[in-house]
Amino acid sequence: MSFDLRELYQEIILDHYRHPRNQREPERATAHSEGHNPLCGDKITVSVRTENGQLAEVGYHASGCAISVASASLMSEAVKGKPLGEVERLCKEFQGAVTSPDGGEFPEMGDLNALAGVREHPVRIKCATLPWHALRAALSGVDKMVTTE
Amino acid sequence: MSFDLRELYQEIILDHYRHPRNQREPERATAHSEGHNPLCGDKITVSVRTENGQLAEVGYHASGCAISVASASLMSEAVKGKPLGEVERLCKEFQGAVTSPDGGEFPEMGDLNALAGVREHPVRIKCATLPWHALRAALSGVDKMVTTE
Amino acid sequence: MVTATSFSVEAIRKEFPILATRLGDKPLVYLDNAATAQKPQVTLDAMDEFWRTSNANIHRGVHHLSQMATAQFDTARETVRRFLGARHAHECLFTKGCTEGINLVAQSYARPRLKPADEILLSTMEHHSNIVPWQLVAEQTGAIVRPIPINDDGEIDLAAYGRLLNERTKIVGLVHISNSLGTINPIKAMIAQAHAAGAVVLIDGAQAGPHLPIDVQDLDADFYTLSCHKIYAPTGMGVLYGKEALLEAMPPYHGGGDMIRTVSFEGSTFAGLPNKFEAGTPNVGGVVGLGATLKWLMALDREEVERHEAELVGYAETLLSDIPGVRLIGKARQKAAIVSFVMDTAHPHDIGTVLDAEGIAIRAGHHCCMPVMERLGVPATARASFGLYNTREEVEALARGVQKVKEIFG
Amino acid sequence: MVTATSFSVEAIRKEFPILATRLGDKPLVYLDNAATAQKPQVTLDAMDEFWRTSNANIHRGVHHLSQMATAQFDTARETVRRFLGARHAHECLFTKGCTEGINLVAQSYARPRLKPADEILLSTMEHHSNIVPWQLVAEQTGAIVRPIPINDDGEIDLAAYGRLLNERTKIVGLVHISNSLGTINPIKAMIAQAHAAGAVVLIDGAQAGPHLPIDVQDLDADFYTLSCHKIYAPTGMGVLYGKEALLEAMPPYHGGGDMIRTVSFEGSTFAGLPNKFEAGTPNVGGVVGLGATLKWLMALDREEVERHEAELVGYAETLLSDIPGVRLIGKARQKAAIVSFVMDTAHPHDIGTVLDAEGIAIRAGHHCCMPVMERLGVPATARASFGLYNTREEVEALARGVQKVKEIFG
Ligand SMILES: Cc1ncc(COP(=O)(O)O)c(C=O)c1O
Ligand SMILES: Cc1ncc(COP(=O)(O)O)c(C=O)c1O
Repeated sequence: MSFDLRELYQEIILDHYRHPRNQREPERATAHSEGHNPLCGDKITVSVRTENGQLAEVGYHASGCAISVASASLMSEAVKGKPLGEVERLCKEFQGAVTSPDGGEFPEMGDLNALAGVREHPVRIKCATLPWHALRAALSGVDKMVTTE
Repeated sequence: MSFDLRELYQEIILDHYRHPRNQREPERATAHSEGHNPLCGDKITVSVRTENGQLAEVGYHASGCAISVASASLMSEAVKGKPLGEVERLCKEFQGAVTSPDGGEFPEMGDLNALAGVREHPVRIKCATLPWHALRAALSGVDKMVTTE
Repeated sequence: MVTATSFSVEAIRKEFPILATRLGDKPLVYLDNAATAQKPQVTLDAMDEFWRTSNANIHRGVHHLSQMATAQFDTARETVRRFLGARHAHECLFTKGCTEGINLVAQSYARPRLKPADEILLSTMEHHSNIVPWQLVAEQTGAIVRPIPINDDGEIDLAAYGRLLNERTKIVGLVHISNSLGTINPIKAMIAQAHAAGAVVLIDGAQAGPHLPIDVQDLDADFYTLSCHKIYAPTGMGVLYGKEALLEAMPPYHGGGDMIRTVSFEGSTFAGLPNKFEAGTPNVGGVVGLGATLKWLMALDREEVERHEAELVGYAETLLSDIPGVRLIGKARQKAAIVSFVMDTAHPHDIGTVLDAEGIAIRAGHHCCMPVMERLGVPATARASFGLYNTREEVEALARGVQKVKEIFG
Repeated sequence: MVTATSFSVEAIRKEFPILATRLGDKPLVYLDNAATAQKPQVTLDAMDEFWRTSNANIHRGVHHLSQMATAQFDTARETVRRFLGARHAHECLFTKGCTEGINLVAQSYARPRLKPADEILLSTMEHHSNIVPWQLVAEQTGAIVRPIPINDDGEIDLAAYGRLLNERTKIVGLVHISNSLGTINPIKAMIAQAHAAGAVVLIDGAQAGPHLPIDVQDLDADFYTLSCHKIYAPTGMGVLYGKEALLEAMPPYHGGGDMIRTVSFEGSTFAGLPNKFEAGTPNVGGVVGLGATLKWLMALDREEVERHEAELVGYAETLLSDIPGVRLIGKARQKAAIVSFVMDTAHPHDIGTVLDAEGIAIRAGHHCCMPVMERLGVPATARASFGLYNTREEVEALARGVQKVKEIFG
């Protein structure tokens, strides 16, 4: 039980939690999606504007724990302005990395590596993946309401 | 567990089981009642003719185990022709006697004493009391269907 | 007579503490397995361990115990999935018993769909648990319950079944193994016929669970229910398997915690499978015990278990039918684990009492199957039902006990 | 500070094996009792003993084990009767949980009776288990669910309640003790008011069971539900108390074995109480454990237990409100065993994780009470809930843990 909480709550996480980047509704958003973690009450709305196969803008409104808010904020920085194919690849890579059983190497993903600590906290993994679920849902335009039951 | 089954299945019980007395529908019956033990499927119909405050005639049709059939048969002999008040008293006395916890003295009740052995077999007590329930129901004229759930 | 089998009943018996019981000077001979089975040590240990080390409420907890409890609970559901051969674990719902599973289907699947004059077919050998829920829903909807007849041997009349199926048939309810007669019904073929007629089939697998390997996908069953306490697991649990598409199309059954997505006084939205059907705190400790039990059972050579049980049935039928005045009830060609009988001179209830005095536990009565008793013209039967731990010596004790009944009743 | 009480929490703790758990180098501090309580040795022993010596199906067996099992089962029901102060044991029905009990009343009592525009009043602080079943039945019948407002302290607005009651009010559902706030509601007076308006009242006693002596006759409750796993008993059981006359007038809930008198394909007749509502094999082993648990609990000096728990709550409130940035949620004058709070800088979920690292188990979330969260303007709370085995030292550990949260989150 004795684990280092600093591993989970790294400064970069706390910083993004306190000062979430891109927390706004983008202008002329082309799609929205709502994500919900009924187990802890986390809620996030992700809005996107796609242009010429690029994720021109991404914004969100997140109400939740440090992990989910920081994950949303870090995500927005990581995907903004990227080609949609790359965004999709990134989403998959990140979701795969945090849900893989602890022990394996976490891929090099820049600031997102700050979220590697959640792998040691199985119940918190859903907090970290919720914004990414919502982003993919917004981009796929199919399922406008996702949950992490 | 080792108890004497001969105590339960006395000759008199087996005799009444094989040759039930008064197993018929009395002429000009004034009331009927059906008794049912859903746990083992025992069924009995009791019919009576009352005249001038007397139980002039009692008959039944019993389908069930040795204990319930013998009890019906012994009952019919014990109550036939008796004043209704005495029948009621007898019913109460018998039902009280067989349901009282084992160990107490069984009252002197003639042939009915052959049924004293059921007190050592709690699940069989309902078999012994079923016909008596049905008789009282027929006499009270209220509840035409009784069970021993 | 020694049988050459690597399945060791002596070793198995040691795993069940209650089997060492002595009743007075007699060893307990437990032949009431169709009513409920005894529990192996591995099950008792798993539960005890759970209460002592991991007990917590599941799913909503961030703390260590809750995570342990949740992991064990989810693992047990995966074990159930394997036991049934289901495609998804979330198709396997925990209920409080086989009976609740059938009622859930009747109320949540059938009630909103059935229209007046729609038909529900049930075999005459169904347990009350697979009759009364349908009578209740028939009354609520105007649908009609029709019995599928059986023959004198206690087998479903397949020709009559074929004739009864028609475009108004919406539901067919069939017992996999009859608890009163031991008949194994040809459910795979019957399911295919029902599907061809456009009906949905619920299989009552209460008695199949302990005796046969089950593969719901191979059977193509729409719904399949288990009674866990009959599969050597604790009381208070059943499993309802349902095909994903059917379960998803059904409204929730109970409202409450864990089955919701959002709740407000303006309206609520519901969770996905399996949660939608599992409102409230589940039987976490029991489910952990169930998981341990099924793992243990699946690790045995189930073909040898089947063979062993079939041998017990055959031996019991031989010994009992050799006794004059004994008549076997239920002579299906396909039978499992159950021997029902009556005697000329003694009522089943009395047979039960005499055997009890010998330390032998059987059941006497209608076995919650009044229609089949009515059909076969008996008010009740005496029923010996076997588990994997029963022995040939116990079958012989049963036969000696029946001789004792004859001594008393002639 | 030493309190002069003969109730020895140290002795009590020894009766709960799990409380000796260490999580790494920290002792387990279990403060999630409102979710589920831990089980005393006496309960584990009673169940283990049952499985090893008496396991059998009940009610229909002539044999020795079945008689032992039946006797123990019936004795447990009588113990439940005493625990609730009910007039008759058959007014106390075993369900699979508190949630099922409420659904049973909604479906079997309310559904056949409710007409369009009839009203169901529920307090805003109800658990989802006492909201969603009524929403489902409202949808089925056209009845309307109306919330009874609460004030900022988390107390029911009694004036508003009086105004809401009217001749269309058919059912009032009230939680005895709120699981999210700890509020003890003045249910006796509220029941009397509801009766005066002609309504029937269901009390959700899930949280009251472990903390208050209950007397359903004194309260004059029409229905009262318990969640057994919260009263130190095993999972998989609830109790539904109902007044005899109400239960008798209700149609059966589940169809199946044991709840019938006769079954035929022409129609079936039903058994009396309690069997009519207990179709199928009950959780015999669990009920035996429940009986042992309630006996044990009733043998304690319950006033001292109440005093001990009240002291823990008071101490926790004092220590927590001394920490800057901590805000208590729920400040009712009458409170029991539960302390909910939020922090300026940390989300409840993060509070839970940090405390977990200290070995302290609390719950974070909406506690299945979304409407009360909405009403009080918080998305979630951190909740510490006490059992009779908790200590002042554990409250101090909680406060130190919250300090740790502040160290991380500022
Ligand atoms: C107030 C209240 N009502 C109902 C319930 C539901 O109880 P169960 O989950 O045992 O059915 C709970 C427990 O979560 C509760 O706290
Ligand atoms: C064939 C069959 N169906 C259903 C049931 C009901 O199972 P339970 O009582 O566990 O709900 C039984 C057990 O009695 C059974 O034998």
